[in-house]
Amino acid sequence: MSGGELLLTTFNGLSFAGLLFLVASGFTLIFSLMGVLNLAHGSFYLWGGYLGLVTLGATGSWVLALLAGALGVALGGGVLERLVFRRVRGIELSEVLLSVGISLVLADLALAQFGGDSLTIAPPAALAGSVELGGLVVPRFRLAVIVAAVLVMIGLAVLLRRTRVGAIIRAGVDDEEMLDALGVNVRRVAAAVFVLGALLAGASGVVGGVFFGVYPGADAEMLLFALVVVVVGGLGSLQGAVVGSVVVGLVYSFGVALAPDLLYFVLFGPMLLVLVLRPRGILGGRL
Amino acid sequence: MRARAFTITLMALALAACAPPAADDVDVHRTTGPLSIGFVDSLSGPLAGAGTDMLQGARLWLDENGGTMSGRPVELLVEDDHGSTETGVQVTKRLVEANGADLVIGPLAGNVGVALGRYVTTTEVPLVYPIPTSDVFVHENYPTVFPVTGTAPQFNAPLGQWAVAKGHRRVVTICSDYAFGQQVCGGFADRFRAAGGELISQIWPPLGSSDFAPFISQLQRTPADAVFVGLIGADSVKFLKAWKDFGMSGRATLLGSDPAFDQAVLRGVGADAVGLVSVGHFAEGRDNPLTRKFSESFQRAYKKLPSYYAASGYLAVDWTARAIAANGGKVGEAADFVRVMRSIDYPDSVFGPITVDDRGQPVYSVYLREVAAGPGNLPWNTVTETIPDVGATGGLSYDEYLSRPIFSRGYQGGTP
Amino acid sequence: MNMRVTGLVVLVVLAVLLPYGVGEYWVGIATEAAIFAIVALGLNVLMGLGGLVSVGHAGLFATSAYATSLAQQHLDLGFATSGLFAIGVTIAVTALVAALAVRTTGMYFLMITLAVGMLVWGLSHRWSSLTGGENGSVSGVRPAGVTRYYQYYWLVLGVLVAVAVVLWYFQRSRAGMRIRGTRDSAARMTSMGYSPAAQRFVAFLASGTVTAVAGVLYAGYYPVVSPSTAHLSMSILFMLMVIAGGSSVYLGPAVGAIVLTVLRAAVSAETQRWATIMGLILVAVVLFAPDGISGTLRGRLRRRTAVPPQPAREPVAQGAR
Amino acid sequence: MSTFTVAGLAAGYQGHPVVDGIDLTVEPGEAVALAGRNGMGKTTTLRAVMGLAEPAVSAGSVRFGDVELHGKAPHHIARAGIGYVPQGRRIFRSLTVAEHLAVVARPARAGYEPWTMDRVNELFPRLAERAGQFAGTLSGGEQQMLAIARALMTNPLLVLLDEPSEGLAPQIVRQVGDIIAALHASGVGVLIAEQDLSMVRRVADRVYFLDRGTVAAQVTAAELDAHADLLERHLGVGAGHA
Repeated sequence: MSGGELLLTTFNGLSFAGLLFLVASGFTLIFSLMGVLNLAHGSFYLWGGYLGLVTLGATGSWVLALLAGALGVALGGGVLERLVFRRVRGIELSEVLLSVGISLVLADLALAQFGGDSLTIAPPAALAGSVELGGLVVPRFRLAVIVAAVLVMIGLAVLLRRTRVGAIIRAGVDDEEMLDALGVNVRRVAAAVFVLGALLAGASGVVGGVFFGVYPGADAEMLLFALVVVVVGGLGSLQGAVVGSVVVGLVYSFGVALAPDLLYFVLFGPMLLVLVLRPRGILGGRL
Repeated sequence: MRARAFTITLMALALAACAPPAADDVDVHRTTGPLSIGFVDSLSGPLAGAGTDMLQGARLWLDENGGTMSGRPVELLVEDDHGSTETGVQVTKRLVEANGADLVIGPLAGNVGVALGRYVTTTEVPLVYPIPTSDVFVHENYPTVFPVTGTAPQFNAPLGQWAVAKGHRRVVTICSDYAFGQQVCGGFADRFRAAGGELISQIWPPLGSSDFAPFISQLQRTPADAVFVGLIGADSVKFLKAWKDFGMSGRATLLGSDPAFDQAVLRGVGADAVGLVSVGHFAEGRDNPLTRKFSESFQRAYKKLPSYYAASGYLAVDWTARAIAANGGKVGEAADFVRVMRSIDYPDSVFGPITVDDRGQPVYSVYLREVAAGPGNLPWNTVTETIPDVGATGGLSYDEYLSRPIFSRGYQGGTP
Repeated sequence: MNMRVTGLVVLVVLAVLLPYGVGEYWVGIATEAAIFAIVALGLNVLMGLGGLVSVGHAGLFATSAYATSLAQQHLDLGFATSGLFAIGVTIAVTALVAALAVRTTGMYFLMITLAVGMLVWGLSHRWSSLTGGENGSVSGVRPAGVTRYYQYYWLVLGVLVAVAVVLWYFQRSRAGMRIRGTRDSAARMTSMGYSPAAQRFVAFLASGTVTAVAGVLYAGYYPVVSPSTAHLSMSILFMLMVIAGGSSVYLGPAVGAIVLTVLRAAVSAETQRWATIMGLILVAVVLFAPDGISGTLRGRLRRRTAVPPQPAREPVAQGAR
Repeated sequence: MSTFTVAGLAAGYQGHPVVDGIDLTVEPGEAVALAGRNGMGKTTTLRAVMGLAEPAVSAGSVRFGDVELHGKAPHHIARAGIGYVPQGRRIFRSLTVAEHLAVVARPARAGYEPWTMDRVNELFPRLAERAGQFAGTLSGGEQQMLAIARALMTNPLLVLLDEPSEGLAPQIVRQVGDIIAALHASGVGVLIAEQDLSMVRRVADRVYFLDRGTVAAQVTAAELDAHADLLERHLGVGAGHA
């Protein structure tokens, strides 16, 4: 592998990591507070992409598309939380099973509605095309995704570390029951976190739609990546999601270049190892 | 009590074994009443876009012909295989065993095709295979399967010779790593090397890869003058996007296989697609009355231009209808029916002229295509060059061809 | 007890007579339902008895089916020997997975099984020189004398009955009791001197073995074994069979398997929205009938005959907490 | 504040009853101790009062004046004016001391001097010094103070304390006792579950003795010394040691 190829492969890995972080951060937030894998997260991502696509087609505005994807999915997530998930709150297995059921329905409805073609979302005009960085041609949009991921990471860190809401979320992760007994409506906090997670999934769906396109199956693909990210990085930890995204992004990028046949081993092997050796992940446990 | 229960069960079993259940017979020799035609297709899963086109092509033929063949109303029993082998076999079993289908048209996905080919040979029902098949079908030559549009390598072989003739001597291939992609690639690679070209490397992304950027980075410093693209559907869209995003346009020529720059892909790419060069046995922008009429009526009916999947669905139904007419308005015995299908030639069709060779493999004209702005400024494939009479073997004799292995990742042509 | 045995015998006899009543297609569906019923019973050793949820059982199922097919092609083995070979291979794989997974419970156990399932799927998909990749691996070999569809159905039915009987005694055996005890309170088992991990290992192994048997039968039933056999959606389908049928009733998972297989056959003939229907069933079961079909029916029956209801318990959910 | 009444409370874990038929009252501003050995149902009683998921309450009522609290969610009960200091402190390890107080702060109640950051800091100077520190790094005594301070920030009318002396050095126990006494003096009601006699003496106006899930006896603090038998039986101390 030449120097240029090495750099480019690294850049690819990092930009993929950016998208992965956007998806996985919402996933890990929900896990951290509820102790539940929301396996419908991939479908949220997919619907974010489709909503963004439709809005872009109708209005031509990328900002509106992003908002539609993020807010539309957040709204849908809120409704699902209120009508479905809340009924089994605290029974972890039931929550996971519900999320599986919902993901099946959402994916199938997306197929019925939007068909099977792979549709792409055009990037905003300012981010179309590519730039040359030290002899390396890289797409502007991929660069922007890295920047966006860093911004979202900082935003989430500030929210969690510096605000009262963030402190409430962390307290809920530490000891949900105690928080409840001190007069904080934990259900509402959980609902808010669920909506926030959905919002991130929806927004990342629009971004991912530019990256890879929107197509049936993107939901399961992204869900699996998010799962590997949070398991490798550490379940329920924001730093874990950062570390996990970068690791998985790079492993994927180099894995595809060097050993495409072993891709699944390269991805799921580490996940299995981490689960067995350090079930809470490399940086598990803390938000 | 338990002993008695056991005895009863044994007796029932013994009784059952003595008198096997009777098979239900379907009368395939009827010449009146509705024809029931099974249609197995991928309407969900990664190939759903193409599958929808194929079904719409078939529906268009039926709409144009009043929903009848030889005066008999056609009941089209549509089944979705989700691109999965299991489901494909399941639904075909239902069509054949429960619904009493007279014949089955399908499937789309290559993996389903191999399984269905094996399954139908155990039944009395012919299989009309609309999409280029696996090479397996040439080697095994099932007597009750008719491959309407030839094989996967067949239409890519001419591009190998053409590339060398146009001065593209050093080529990298990037093809989907599953049977169909491997065979598409094999057809090209075999003839390309036979013509003196040098295959620098071969890249094999899995079907349904998420991110094509890593593959692009492998291409970025390649000394190749051209890249052969054997990707399908969504993958091809993603590849073209990454190709453009990484500023690859102009660095090497892209040479598309027949599925790579098909209409099902162009719809997802849009105006950027103009100028793409590929090979194929169908071109929706071909200047020919039959094709023009087909493209127009398809666009009128479905608000999009037809892909070769759509054309294949259309032709498969048309060919079936002609065979039924030639067979006295019935399907009859499966092997007989396939023999009738093999006896039909098309002086012209939406694809162009078609004949059938001695082994029952169809022979097509192959087009070198270039994407141009079509009706409503939508991109479509136009014909720049026509190569007539392309058969399944890439110009080899059947003796030689059949002595070689089936194209796979491990065998990409040449003397094994 | 006698009433129940008589009822079951009548059911089995009716099942044996099925090919005289319906055509080849529905006998095929019944064959498939019986194979899935075996898987569901096996999976329930983990889920119901062990309180451990696996979403990777399709990986074990596919391992067995592939091993059967590959043994037939490459080692030239017949149906029985290739079946035994496949069961051996699958037990070995199960033991490896179990050794990794049994230290955990709940969500972590679920994720390990998920990862294993995905690995098997990835291998079947990508290791195409061995598995044939997307094309699948040729199968469909049946034992001599059992080649007709109804004969094969009887064979599968016989195996189902045998598995059901064996597992019935297994769950009431000491090993079964210890697994149940570990599910209810791992701490109590530890204090009694039993290793909870060892009990879970036994449960996983028993479950894997039964799943392997079903995998062999599946390879005989389908002409091709393909990667979709190992896919996550297959694992989800298996899990749904168990919980929809009801994991707290012994034959509940088998009922779930039969109902869902027949439903899938019936529904997919009418509409393409089977995935939606499956998802809605899952949601409905979790929300409204957490005991599954048979558990809920039994609850109704009990109430009607005025026997005091059993203390409420969520059989599946327990293990995941 | 109104009278706090528990009547006929029965509760237990997974079908095993732990307490059955608890009756007790706490008058406004009163400090009441729930004394008894381990396993007699003290913690179960307090948890049941708070409406926590386990134990499951099978019967009885918990009233604050006219308001029935039984069956309400824990945060409703807390908001009705009941502060909770659980057994084992259960501080939030990933929150700083200051965040602890901010997270649970509730508005003041009419007629009571509000608990603010400043007032709490005044009562707990040690915590004020450690405001920016993560709670997990505090000593046991500091964590206990934090647990109490946290409960005060909800502006409770009645504070439930579950064995605040547990695991602390005698000197620290005395400090905690002083603080609880100060709370009591400021007009907050106290219901403390305790098996440390010195703490009970220091804090309580009245004592209920809990034995195998029921109230076995109740005495006023003044009468304590006259009941050496009760102390012996329920707290395991001879009157002589006290």
